[in-house]
Formats: sequence, C-alpha cells, structure tokens
Amino acid sequence: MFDNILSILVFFPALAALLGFVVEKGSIRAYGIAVAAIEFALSLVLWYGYDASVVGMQFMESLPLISAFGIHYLVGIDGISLFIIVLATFFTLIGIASLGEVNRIKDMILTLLFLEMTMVGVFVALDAVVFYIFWELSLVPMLYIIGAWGGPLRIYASIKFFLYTFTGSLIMLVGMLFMAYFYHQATGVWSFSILEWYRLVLPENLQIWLFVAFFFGFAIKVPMFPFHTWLPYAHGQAPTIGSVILAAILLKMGTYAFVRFSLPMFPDASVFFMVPIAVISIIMIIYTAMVAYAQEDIKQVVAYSSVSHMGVIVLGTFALNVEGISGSVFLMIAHGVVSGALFMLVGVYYDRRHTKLLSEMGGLASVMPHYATIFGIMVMASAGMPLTINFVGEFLSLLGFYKQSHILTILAGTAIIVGAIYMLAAFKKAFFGTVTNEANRKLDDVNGRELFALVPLVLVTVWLGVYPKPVLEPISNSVTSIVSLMHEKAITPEAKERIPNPMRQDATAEGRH
Amino acid sequence: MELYLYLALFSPLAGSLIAALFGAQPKTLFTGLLTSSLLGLSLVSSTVLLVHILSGGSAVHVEMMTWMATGDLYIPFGFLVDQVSVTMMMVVTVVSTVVHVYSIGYMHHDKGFNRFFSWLSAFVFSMMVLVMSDNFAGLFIGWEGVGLCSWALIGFWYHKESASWAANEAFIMNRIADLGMLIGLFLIYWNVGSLQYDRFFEAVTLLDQSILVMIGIFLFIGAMGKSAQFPLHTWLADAMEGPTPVSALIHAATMVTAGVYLVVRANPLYEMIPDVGYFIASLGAFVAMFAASMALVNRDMKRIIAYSTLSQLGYMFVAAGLGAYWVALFHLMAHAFFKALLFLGAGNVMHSMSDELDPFKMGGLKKSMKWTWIMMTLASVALAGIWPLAGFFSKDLILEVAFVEHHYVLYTVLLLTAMLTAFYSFRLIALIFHGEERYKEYGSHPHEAYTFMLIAMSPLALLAVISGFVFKGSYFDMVTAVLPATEYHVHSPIVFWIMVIGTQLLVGLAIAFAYKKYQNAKIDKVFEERLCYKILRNQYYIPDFYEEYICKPYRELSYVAWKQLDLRIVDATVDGIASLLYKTGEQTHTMQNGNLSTMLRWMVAGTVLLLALGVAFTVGYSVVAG
Amino acid sequence: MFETIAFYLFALLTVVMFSITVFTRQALYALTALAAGMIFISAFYFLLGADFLGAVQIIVYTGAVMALYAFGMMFFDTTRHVNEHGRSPQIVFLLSGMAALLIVVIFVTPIVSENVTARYPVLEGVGNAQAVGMVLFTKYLVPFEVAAVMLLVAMVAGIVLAGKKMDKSLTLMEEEEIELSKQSQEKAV
Amino acid sequence: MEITLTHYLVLSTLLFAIGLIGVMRRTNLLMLFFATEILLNAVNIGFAAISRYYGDLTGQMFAFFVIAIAASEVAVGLGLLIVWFKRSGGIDLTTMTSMKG
Amino acid sequence: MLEPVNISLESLNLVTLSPMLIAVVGALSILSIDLIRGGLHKSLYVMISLLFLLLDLGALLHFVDFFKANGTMLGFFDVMLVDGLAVLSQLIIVITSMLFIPLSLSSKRFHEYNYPEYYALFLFMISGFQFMVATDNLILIFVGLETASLALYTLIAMHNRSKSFEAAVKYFTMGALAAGFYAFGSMVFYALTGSVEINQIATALAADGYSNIAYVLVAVGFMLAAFGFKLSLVPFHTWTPDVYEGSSAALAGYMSIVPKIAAFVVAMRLFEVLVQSGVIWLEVVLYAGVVITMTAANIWALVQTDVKRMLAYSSISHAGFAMAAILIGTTQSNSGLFLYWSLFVFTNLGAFAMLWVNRQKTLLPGQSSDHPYEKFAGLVRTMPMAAVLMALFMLSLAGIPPFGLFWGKLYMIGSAVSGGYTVLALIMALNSAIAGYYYLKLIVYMFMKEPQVSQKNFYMINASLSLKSIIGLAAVVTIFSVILVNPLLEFITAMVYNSGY
Repeated sequence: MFDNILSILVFFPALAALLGFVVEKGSIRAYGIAVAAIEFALSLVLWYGYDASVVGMQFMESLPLISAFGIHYLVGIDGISLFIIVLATFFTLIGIASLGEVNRIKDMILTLLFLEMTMVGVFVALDAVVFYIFWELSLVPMLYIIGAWGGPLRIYASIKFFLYTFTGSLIMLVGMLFMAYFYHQATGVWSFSILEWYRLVLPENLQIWLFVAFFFGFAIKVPMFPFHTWLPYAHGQAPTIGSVILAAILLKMGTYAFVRFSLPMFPDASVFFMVPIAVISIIMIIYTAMVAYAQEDIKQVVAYSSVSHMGVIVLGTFALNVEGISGSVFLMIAHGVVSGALFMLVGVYYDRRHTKLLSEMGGLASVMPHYATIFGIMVMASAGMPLTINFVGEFLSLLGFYKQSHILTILAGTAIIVGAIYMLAAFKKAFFGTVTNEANRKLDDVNGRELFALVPLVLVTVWLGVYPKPVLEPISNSVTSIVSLMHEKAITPEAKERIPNPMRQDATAEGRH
Repeated sequence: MELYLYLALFSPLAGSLIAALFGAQPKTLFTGLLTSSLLGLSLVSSTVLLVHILSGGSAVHVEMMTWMATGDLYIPFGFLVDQVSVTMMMVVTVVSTVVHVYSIGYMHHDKGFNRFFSWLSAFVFSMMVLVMSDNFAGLFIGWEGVGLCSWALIGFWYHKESASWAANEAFIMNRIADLGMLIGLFLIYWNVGSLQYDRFFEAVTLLDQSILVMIGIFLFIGAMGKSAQFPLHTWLADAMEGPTPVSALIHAATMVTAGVYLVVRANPLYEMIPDVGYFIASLGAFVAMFAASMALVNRDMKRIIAYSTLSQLGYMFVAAGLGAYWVALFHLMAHAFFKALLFLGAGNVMHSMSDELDPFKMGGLKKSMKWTWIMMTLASVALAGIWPLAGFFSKDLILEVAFVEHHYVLYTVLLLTAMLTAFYSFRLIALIFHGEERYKEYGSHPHEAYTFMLIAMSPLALLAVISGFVFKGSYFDMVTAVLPATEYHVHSPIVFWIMVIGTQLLVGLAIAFAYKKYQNAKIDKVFEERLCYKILRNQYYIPDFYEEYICKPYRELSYVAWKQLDLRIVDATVDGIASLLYKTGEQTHTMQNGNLSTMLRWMVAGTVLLLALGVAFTVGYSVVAG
Repeated sequence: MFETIAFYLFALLTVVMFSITVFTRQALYALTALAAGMIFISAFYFLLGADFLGAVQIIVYTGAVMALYAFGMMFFDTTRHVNEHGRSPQIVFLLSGMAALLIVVIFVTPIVSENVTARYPVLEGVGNAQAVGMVLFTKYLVPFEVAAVMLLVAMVAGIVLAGKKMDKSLTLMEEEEIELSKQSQEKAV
Repeated sequence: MEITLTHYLVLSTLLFAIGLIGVMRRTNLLMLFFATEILLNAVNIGFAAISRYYGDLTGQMFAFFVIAIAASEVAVGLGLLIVWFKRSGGIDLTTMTSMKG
Repeated sequence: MLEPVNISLESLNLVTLSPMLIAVVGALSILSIDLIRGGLHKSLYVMISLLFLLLDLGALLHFVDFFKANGTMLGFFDVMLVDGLAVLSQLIIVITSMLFIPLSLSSKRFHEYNYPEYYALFLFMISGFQFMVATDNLILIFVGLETASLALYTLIAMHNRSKSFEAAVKYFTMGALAAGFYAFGSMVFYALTGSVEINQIATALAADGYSNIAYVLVAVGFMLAAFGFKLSLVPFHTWTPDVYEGSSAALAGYMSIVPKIAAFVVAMRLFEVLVQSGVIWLEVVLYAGVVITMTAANIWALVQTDVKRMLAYSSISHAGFAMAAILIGTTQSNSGLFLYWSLFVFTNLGAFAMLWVNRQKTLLPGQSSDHPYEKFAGLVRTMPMAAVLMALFMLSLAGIPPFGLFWGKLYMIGSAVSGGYTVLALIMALNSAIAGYYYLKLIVYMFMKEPQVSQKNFYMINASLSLKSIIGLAAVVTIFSVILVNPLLEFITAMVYNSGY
C-alpha cells in the first residue's frame, strides 16, 4: 500500500481542489475539512509506515520527466522531511477547520488545498527541478491568499513576498543548473537528482560559489537578515490562515533546503561559511528580537519573533553535528507548531475586533481567560520553556553549535533572554492590566471551532516537549547519515575536523547507559 | 520506594492539573482542599523516603523515560532521592503544604482562587523536579519551571501594572542567569559527554582546571539569578507584588534557595575550584550585608522580609562557597521554616490591615493579633539567631565556618550583618505590633486570621523553634553521606564561647536598640533627608540604574532598530532597488514618444553606435595586431 | 578617362538631386529631383556594364514608381509648399554624418581578398541582358518567383488598402450597425 | 585617375547617408518614403559596381531584386498612406502619436 | 554566345519548394474563390487556410523524415536549403499559424476577417516566412522577408481603425529603413566575398582570416540593425509596442512569435558562424544587445498601463532572452531557443487570445486603450475561469514552474551555464524576476481588486467556441508541457545537431 503513497500525498489535495470547483459553496467547508482530514490521515499512515531504523530515503518513486536533460520525477522522504510533511497536512487541516467567516470561502479553501500540494511536494522532492517546481509554485497560492484576503497593504505585501522570494530562487536555479552542469562534466550525463549530486565531490572554490547561489534562494525564504523585510509585511497583511501556513510551513522550506542541499552537497563551503552565517543568525536573533519588542502590532511581534527563531534554526543547522542539525530540524517543527498557534491566536482576537494593535488590547486575561491561557502557553513555548516543544529544538541547536564556537553560542543564547523580553512584554500589554478599552469588555472567549484548532496544538506542544523521542529519533537517524556523508565528502582538513564523524561516535556511545 | 518517589513528585502535578481545569471558573473550595491534600500525600511520601534514607537505605534512583536522545546526547527523565535531595524535598513539601492550607484562608475572597492553587501546586511540582532530578537537564527543567510559576504567581494579580511588571522583571532577569546555566550545561556536555550528575562528578577529576572553572562560573551565574544574588537581585524585592503565601513559599523558602541547592549539588565540582568557591563566598557575604542594609530603612513590610531573605541567601552562599555544603543546606532548611513563618505572619497582618504594607501605618497590633504576634516574634528571634532557636544553630555555624576557615573579613561582615538582621527584624516587629495604634488614623479594623490558618502555620513555628536544636545531629549524619563531612569547630573553647556569647550580646543589643527606637515610631523627616537614607531607600539606585541604562536604552535601541534600521535602511534598500528600476522605467519610457521620426532616429542611432563600436574595435584590433 | 569624368559628373548629379529630394520644401521639387536622381543612377549601371539593370531602373523607377508617387502627391494634395517642422536637426545630421563618416573611413581602404571568385561570371561576348536572364532563370528562379508573389502581395495589398473596402470600418461599428448596412447594401443591389 | 570600386562604395555610402538624413528629417510621410527609395538605390549602385569589379552577376541580381522590392514597397506604402489620409486628412507623421509610452 | 543549359529536373529537388508552394496555392485559391463568388462567410476561408496549412504541415513532416534519413537537402541550384533549422522553424511557423487563424472566428465582427484577402495575404505571409528560413541565400531571404512583411503591414492595417493605420505606417516605415540596412549589409558582404550565400560568405571570410575585419564589422553592424528591427532588439524595438497596440490582439500575438522565429533562424545562420569565429566585437555587441534588450524592455514593461503594450514589451524581453542562444551558440543553446519558442507559442497564444476574447468594440468612458489593467480588475469574481486561465498564462510567461515557459527558461539558462556564460545566466534569471512584477500586476488586478464592471459577459464579449477551444488548448499545453518537453527536446536537439548548429 505504500508504493505510491508519496505521489498520492502530493497530488491528492490538488486533485481534490480541482474537483472542489463543482462543490456547492455552502458545502465547501465540509469538503475542505474532509479532504484535509484524509490527507492528514494519509500522512499519519506515512509516518506509521516509515521505518525509523532505516538510514536513507524511503517510499522512493521515480519517473522520467525530461530524461534528455536528466530531470526525473523523483520523490522520497527521510526522517527530516517526514515530520514537516505531517506538520503541513496537520496545519492545513486545522487551518481549514478553524477558518472563520471569510469572503469567497470556496476560493480560499481550494487555494489552501493547492498550497498543500506544493508544500508536501517541496518536502518529498528528491530531484532539484521537481523541488524547484513546488518551491516556486507554493508562492502562487500564498500570493493569492495574502493579496485577496489581506489587510490594507495586502497588494504591496503580496507582491513583495512573491518577487523577493522569486528573485532569490532564480539565483538558486542558476546554482542548480551549475550543479547539473558539473555533474554532467563529471559523469557525462545530465542529472538533477539530489542523491546523485550528493556523490559529487566538488573543489572548494566551486562549492563556495554554488553555496552562495543556493544561499540566496534559501536565505530569502527563511528569511535571513538582511533579506527578511518581506516577512513582516507578508505576515502583517496576510489573513490569519495565511500567516499560519506561512510561518508554520513555508518558512521551513528555506531551512529544510539548507539541510537537504547546502550541507551535504557543499560540506567544505558550509564550514567556510559557518561563522558568517552564524553571525547573521545572531543578528537575526538579537536584532529582530529587538525589533519585535518595538512593535505596536501584536501580529508583527509574532512575525518578527519568527525571524528570530529562524535564526536559531539556521544556527543549529550550521552546527554541522548531529546534535545541532537534529535540533534545528526539530525546531523547524516546533516553531511551526508554536508560531502557527500564535498566529492563530492573534487571529482569534482579530476576528472579534478587526485590529491587531497592542494599544487596543489590554486586560484581556480577565475577559477571555481561556484565550489568555492558551496564548500564555504558546508564549511560554515560544520563549523556550522546557517541556514545551520549542525548548528541545532550541536546546539542541545551541548545544550543537556550542561545539563550533563558544562565544557565538553565548551571543546566540541571548535568544532565550530577548525572546522572553518581547514575548512577555507583548503578552503583558495584551492580557494584563485592567480592561481600558470598552470594546474589549464584551468579547467572547474562544469558541469551539477555534478550540478545535488550538487544543491539538497545545497538546502537541506539550507532548513533544515532554516526549520528543518519536519525532527526534527518526530525525536524528537521518541527520546522522547526512553528517557522515558530509564528513566523508569534506576535502579540507578544517572541514574534516569541524564535521565530526557520527558513525565513529556511535561506537563509543554504546556504553552510555 | 519508587512508588513513593513518583507519588512525592507527581501528586502536586496532579493537583495542579485538576485545579487548572477549574482555572477560569469562580472559586471552588474543592481545588484548595484537593491540592492541599495531594501535597499532604507528597509530604507523606517524602517523609517515607526520608525515613528510608535515614534508616540507612540506599539512594533511590529511577529512570522514568528518555527525554532527548540524538547523536551522542542522551538525556532521560531520571530522578534521584539521596540525602541532599530528600532534605530539599522535605523542606519543599513541608513549607508548601503549610502554605497551601494557609492559602485556603488567605485567598478566600480572591476571584482567582482556583488558578492560584493550580499554579501553586505546579510550582511545587517544578521545585520537586528541580531537586529530584538526577541530571543537569532535569534540573534545568525544574529551574525554568519554577521560574515560570514564579512569573505567574508574582503576576497573579495581573490587573495591577506593578504586579505584571514585576513578574516580567523576575522572569527576564532569571532568564539572563539561565543563559549562564545553559552554557554551563553545554560545557559539561561537550567535555563529559553526558549531563548525568554521576557521570559528571566522575569526570570532574579528569577535566582541565580551566574548563572546570568555566563550568563553575557559568553554573553559578545560573544560581545567581534564581537566588537573586547581586547584581541580579532587584527582582526579588519587586516580586513581593505577588500574594503573600507565594512570597512565603517561593521567594523565601524554596525557589530562591535553588541556587544554593545547585552549588551544594555540584559540590564535587566546586571542591575542585576553591577560587570560584571563595568568590561565591565573598559575593554571598557582600549580598548579605548589602541586602540587610537595604532592609534597614525600608517601609514596606514584605520588602523588608524579602531583603532579609536575600541577606540570608548570602549567608548560605558563604557557607557553600567555603565548602561547608552541609552547613549551607542546613541553614537553607532552617531559614525556610522561619522565613516562611515570617511571611505568613506578614500575610496575616496584611489581611487584617486590608493589604496595607507600610509598618508605619500599623502599630500596637499585638492586642488584636496575638497569635500572629507570637509567631512572627518567634520567627524573628529565629532569624536573628538567638539561642536555642533554629537560626542560632544554622547561622552561627556559618559564622564559625568563616572563622574556622580563616576568612576573617567574611566573618566580620557576617557578624555585622547578623546585628543588622536583628535590628531590622525587630524594627519590623516593633513597628507592627508595639507602640501606639497608628492604624486607627487610617481607619483599619484589624482582626486575627482564621484559626485554621494559624494552625496551619503552627508546624512552621514549631520547626522554627526546634529544627536547629533537635535536628542538627541527625541531619549532619545523614547528609554527610554525600556531602563533605567537615566539622567546623573553633578549637579554643574560650574563643568559642567569646564568639557565641559575644554574638548573642551584639544581637541582643541590636534588638533592644530596634525596640527603643521604633516602639513609638514617628517618621523621622530629618533622617529621611540624609544621603545615606536616600541611597538605602532607593536600593543604592540600582533599579534606577537598570531602568536608565539598560531598559531604556534597550527600548530606545529597539525602536531605532525597527524604525530607522529595519524600515529606513534594510527595507528601504529593497524597495529602493525596486523603485529604482521602476523609476528608470518611468523616466526612460518617454523615449517611446510615439513619434515616428524619433523611432527612426533611434534605429539610425543604434546602427551608428554599432558602426562606431566596429571602428573602435578595428582600430584597437590593428593596434594590437600591428 | 571618360569613365572617370562620367563617374564624377553623375556622382555629383545624383548627390545633388537626392540632396534636393531630402532637403527641399517643395514636394514637387523633391519628386522631380528623385526621378532625376534615379535616372542618373541608371547611368551608373550603364557605365558599369549592367545594361539590363539600367533599363529596369528607368522603367521601374521613373516609369512605375514615380508615376505612383506623382499620383500619391496629387491625392494627398502635397504639391504645395510642405510645412515640416523637423525637430532637432542637429541629431539628424550628426547621426547621418557619423554613419557616412564611419563607413567611408572603412571603405577608403581597399578590400584585400584573394578569395573572391566570380560564381556567375560576366561572359565576354554575351549581352548583359542575356547573361542576366540566364542567371535569373536558373539560379535565381525561386527568388524570382517569390518576387512575383511579393508583387502580387503588394498588388492585393494596394487594392485592399486603397480601395473601397476600407472605407467603412466594421471594426468600429457595432454589430447592429453592420447588420443594418448589410441590409441596405442588399437592398441597393 | 581610375575609378575603383572604392569610389563607388563611397558614393553609395554618401547616397545612403543622404537617404538616412531624409528618413530622419522628413515628417511628411510621402517624402519620407522618397528617402527610403534613396537608401535602396544607394545600395544598388554598390551592388552594380561590385558586380562589375568582380565580373560576377550576383550583384546585379541583388540589385534587380532590390528594385522589385522597392516597387512593391511603394505600392503598399502608398496604400497605407491613402487609408491613413482618408481617415485623418493628413500625412504628417507628427499627427501620428496616439500610441506612446 | 551562351550555351544552352541542361538541367535535370531531379537535381532541382523540386520537392524542397513544396511547403511554400502549398501556402501560395492556398492563397491563390482563396483569391480565386472570392473572384468566383464573393461574400462568403469567413469560416470558409479559415477552414481553407487551415486545410492548406495542414497540407503544408504534412509536407514538413515529410521533410522531417527525410532529414532524419538523409540529412540536409539542397534544391534549386542550392538556393533552397532544407536543414533541421529550416524544418523546425517552418513547423513552428505553420503550427502557430494554424493556431492563430481560428482566432478570426470571434463572435464580434472585425473588419479584416470579412475579407478573403486577409486570409490570402496571411498565407502569402506564411510562405514568405517559410522561404526566408529555408534558404541561406541573402537574396531569397530578403525577398521572402519582404513578401511576408508587406503582407503583414497590410494585415495590420486591415483592422481598419486609426490606431492600426498608425501602427502599420510606423511598422512599414521602419521596415523600409531596416530593408535599407539589410541591403547595405548584404552589399558589404558581397563586396567582401563575392557571394550572397551565408555558408559561402562564412567560408570566404574564414579563408581570408578576417583580414578585412573593418568591412566585416560594417556588414555585421548593418545586419544586426536589420535583424534587430525584426527581432525587436533595443534600440530597434520602438515599433513593437505601438504595432501591438494598434493591431488586433490575435495578430499581435502572432507577430510576437512567427516573424521572430523566422528572423532568429536567419540570425542563427548568419551570426553564429561569426560568433564562433572569435570576433570578440560581435560577442561583446551581442552580449550587450541581449542584456540591454532583456533588461530595458522589462523596465519599460513595468510602467505600462495597457496589458497589450505590456505584453509587447514582454515579448521584446523574451526575444532578448532567446537571442542569448545565438550569443552562446552551442547546440544546447540553439535547441534551447527552439524549445523556448515552441513553448512560448502556446503561452503567448493563450495570453493574446485571452485579450482577444475580451476585446470590446467601443471603449468604456475613461478608457484610452483596448486592454488597460483596470479592465481586468476583479475578474475572478465575475469570470473565475477566465481569470485563472489568464493568470496561468502570466505565470507561465513569468517562468513559474511547471508551466510551459519555465522549461524553456530552464533549458536556456542551463545552456548559458554550460556555455560558460555565468553572468549572462544570472542576468537572465534576474530579469525573470523583474518581469515577474508586471505579470503579477495583472494577476493582482484580476484577483485582488474590486471589479469595476459587474456585467458578466463583458469580459467574454468576443468569445466564441473556436476561441475558447484555442485558449483551452493553449492552457492544456501550458500546464502539461512537462510531458511535452522531453520528446520535443529530443526532437529539436536531433534536428539542430544534425544541421551542424
């Protein structure tokens, strides 16, 4: 039954969206929920069928697409992509389920289903071109969601989002073509298969150039400082569901791509750029946290907090050891859950008051205690409270990077301080104090539909914070294989040293308890 | 024994979660009773474990499940009940049970009754995790957990701006220290390969001295935050915004002592790095004095007690820093009892005075609040270190330690501090309970607290009286199984007696002075104009300094980062590139002016350009070729 | 010698004539000068031994093209003084001057090439017309036929554009109008 | 002084330049078309001359076809002018600027 | 005296003429039918044209087989040249024509389609382009070019409104100037080599070792100007937006494809030899031309207010993009050009057909051109399908995968990378990003703005079944191009490679 599960997973939502055109408007929500639920169930089946002990790709499917140019429809997953896929289907489900009253709900739901296809597609693709297809295609539904349902600046925001990321990915595309060209030079055949590219050992200077080319694509998507300015606009203007998906899944594409492309293909360049990227990450962490602190709009606080957290993820990725990379992959999921939930929570208030300004809020804790509780849990998760999902990722990321640099980690570690500052400040402004705004006095607490979305997120937040093993273990195994690949491929002695061989450590780790 | 361990650990959690279900609902007495009884269960289980340990049983060590495992890293949820942790467990469960019961009365009228108990029990759970964990990561979980609960409880009355501000301050300041702790953990992991205590302590002897120093420093930074050591001390006084039982439990008895516990726990490490230990001791002594001095003039009852807590924490660090870990732990225990008692008494006073905190607006309360008066006086006597109450045994022991270890400066400082302690404690007692009934001017109607609250306090009162006297011996026997069993005896009996009696005399003098001065206190305007008063009253201007030179610049810098840097530079660059292209288009698309002549001219111009380039190339070519 | 004199004479004449064409304000002068220039050019052809081309030049240009232009002039009523306000003549002269200068600079150097072979050589004793005919109907038969098509296209185009068919624009008429006009046409028929 | 190919080419160029001047200068479309005729004629001289100097007939062929093309262009060009004139009443290109930007 | 010449019919290889002849015969038969009986409905002529084009296509397919078996075929004293490029480009020309001709079956009546001359001229034009690509003789190229161009000018003017006359006149005049440039360039080539056939010119130049480099550069300069006009390279592009705006959308779309592919083939034949020869000047000039064309056209497209004008500038930019193939000059890049253009056919067909579908006869108040952006505001509300399709074509033009043009871009940029033109590859990529803005602008109008006209059929005023089918076809090909690309690429590469390019 698992033979074509990935293809089914990718194309089922799109197909369903096409069929959805004929569904009557009043029933579309049920249809959307049903489709998303099936998709989510499929992804759980995938998880069930995934063999955590196997190193390497699973459920691989291959189909020649443009064989003359070495492009194949090649999909497969490992522990790194598995959970982001589950996360994507999960968020689509709760996103559709919790959708408030919006105009043109049919368009919205169908767009979301298309978006789901592209999201899943990105994470299953093992061919660079297929990856690129989904990568770019994901911009389109998002553009529509921001542009059609967004705030007053929605058009500016959506165009900026689209063009900025588009520009970056085009540079990445050139890098991919170079990679294919080098592969052609080396082997005489064209190939865009990532797994084939892994086998290519490039000289360091080429690695550096290619790394830079890929970096533009990824960094803008992440977004890394100083390419982050599209994000506040996109989030600020997007409707709740748009922000949720954007933060939870789309941003992860960038960091995922670092793990999937940059690290295993350019180990030496990764070492070469480790410090600069770490510095950028630290700027992201501290600087954006400060900017978040200065925000007047709670959604912008969450938006900038995303950037800040993505800094930790990038840092963990460039720890170049199993601990750090596993942590960063885990943090991708964690941040997806937490920031997704936070955006949803902001949306809850926005639905009621149609404002996101902190100055409009205040004292909400007494009016909406459940809302405040859930918000508080997520704020604390975002601030990296142990036993919440975020902490595991942040801890491991920082722990991993500590191996590479003490001082940079200490700087990056300020994430837990600055993160607490802006989050708590915003939380205080919004929820504490007395109700000063009359309009807030009679707000309803979270309703059933919203709880349906939020409670699972809370549960996941705590569950994976307390017991991350079911997720962390497969991630860790896959990361181990990537790191050992990097270690083997590394040319320069520095890279050999910086990237430890996890296989060797495994031998000693046997007797750890 | 594992069952008891789990019971002791998880029954507070169960209580908390159940109470949380009712969190947003109006008061249900049930939650208070339930959490209290579950804590009672925890107390009983802890006692069983204590008995087990006391009766020479081996330490109980369980590994519940894996928490994080990746690469080389393996962190389980492991719990360890040994002599040290069981002491802490007892302290925690006893005080918290008392506080829970007490709170049923204290929070009687509060809207957030259920929420309060939920958080309070959650705190106990976190604290239990903190003390029971068998590894640093678990400790860190508890560490952050108590921080979280402390945040929630300080800011319990969230509608008060000052309360939520204080909560955030406490949280963030603790976070600063936690970063240090986290770095300490990283250091341990990358040098030892594990975060388990036993593995680490085994490896301590093999590690480089410089690394040990680093680890020691970073862990202590963590301890400084929780235990509010200078310069991270300001949050503790502000934390008094929380309900008084919270202050009793968290900010006196348990959480703030976590730092001391950490140092005690990590004693094999600090044994190896006496220099760091000496630094800790010095800082402790400084804080003891420093905090006591601020308590002298304060006019907020709870803050005075908070400063006294701070001061006593300083004492504990002196002991811990000098290697007298068991002494530190002993003082920790004793202090927990009498300080919690003191706070609860203060709570009674506040209750009856409608949350008035200024002792200058009280006076003569001993008539209406007899039992409270008795218990607070007992606690103050214990705090002042008068024989035979608990404080005498624990605190004077620290003085002895300093003396025996030949740290005479520390000794002197501590001795002076002991006097100050006695002074401010009885200043408070005198102001509240003695003298004329000033409260009448403010229209208060004092009344004694509920009887069950007083009964709830009574175990603490008892312990404050007897814990030093009765427990010292058996305690020593027990903890020295895991802690260095150094006995601190002043060898010359004459010196010993001079010291003991001298100290008692000095303290007695201080008490007498306090009574004399404040029994019929008027606010001394002249005194308040003095510089030294102002400095002390304003806490050495440290909060102002933080506000002015850290918070404000951070705020302003954030604003600049957003408005100037992010919007004006980073974003403007992006938009600038886009608008440059667009403007170029706008400027140049007029070359398409629709006039055919212009179009033809462009064509000719293009051709001419090509020709010119051709000629130029030819010339260049012939130059190169020729 | 004769050739030289003739060359310079006709070169001068053509340049002058064409200059008049380009610079005069009188459309009639321009047309006349153009025609004259064309005829002078045919002189070059004769001079160069391309008799057939010369004849064609005279027939096609001075015969057909000029007639067409003359007709056009009358049609457009441009026989009078033409008011042209050309903008920035400097650019015009600069560009043309540059173009001429650049090419002339290059052209004054003779071509050095040993590889030029006459593929369709001018045969001694064969009349130019004959020779041209020979090449035209062998090698250049296809272009010739295509040229015929081209002339046909031009003819059709001319008829379509200049004829009645363009008088009424269906593009600009609403559907109802078209129907109406159709009906009235049918009635008229 | 013998007349060489260069002479003809230079003449051709000069005439071409004159044509260019006309093309760029004229705003009366009919007279602009005159200038395009000059361009083609200028080229033809060159072709004929090269043909002569190489003793090769291809040049003459080219010139022949250029003449045919020029003639066709005149027909179409005049046709266009006529419809334009009928519609707008003038053949000045300065009136022809409804599309720009 | 001249000796009689004996030429065997076989050596003439008459078959090489067959495709063009079919088109010409088609045109003539349309004219004859009109002579016999006028006033027949346009659908008849459309079908006749399609039939003849089908025959034309059949002949071309025959060539494909022949070429695969025997390689390049010469005919008529080597004037006719049937190689891979010729066949490929003719295929594109004929297929594109077949796709565009049915667009005249719009529901509203427009002037040109009611006259059979339109279809006759259309077929003549096709034959002209076919001649142009199926030879390397500069004379035949010239004649073919002029045949096609003159027909095209007329077709534009036949739309019969003042803007179309203006467009035709502008196009014509500039075309005449370009013809002058072409003739002059040919003359210089002739002067240099004594030949007007491209391969002989190349051989002669190579044999000389480019000793008359200055002459070569003059010739190339003029040729570049002439083809720059046809290919609308900056600054010879100025006619493009005006002509597109003036003509009907259907014809504008056609113009954006067919004349250009014809010109590309000639340019490929003419310039690639020279680029390969190592004349750096040409490389530099072409490089600059390509970059400026791509970028400048994009920048101007940004500020357009009319969709058709925007598409005009965009097609200039695309032409610049494709021109890069000639600069790179590898088999991969040449194949890339054909691939790009084949995919461009369908996308542009769709885009222009969409414009054509919503062309109304009388402009709304305040509307200054046929297809201002505002007209499309909120299209998704009134006509979701139309909006989605239009968006699809815009995305394809922008190069969003997996839609048609992306594969072309991918392959082209890939060929730039393999050809060692890294910077060029980057510029090409970044230009796609700039272009994204104006394509997006239309999407923004369609999907994110409030509709201005509530009338539902307003946007489909000109639609008819055949138009819809054509759009559907274009959409299907654009979406599922990924399946198409591999066979197409293999076919093209084989054709191009075997022609020696």
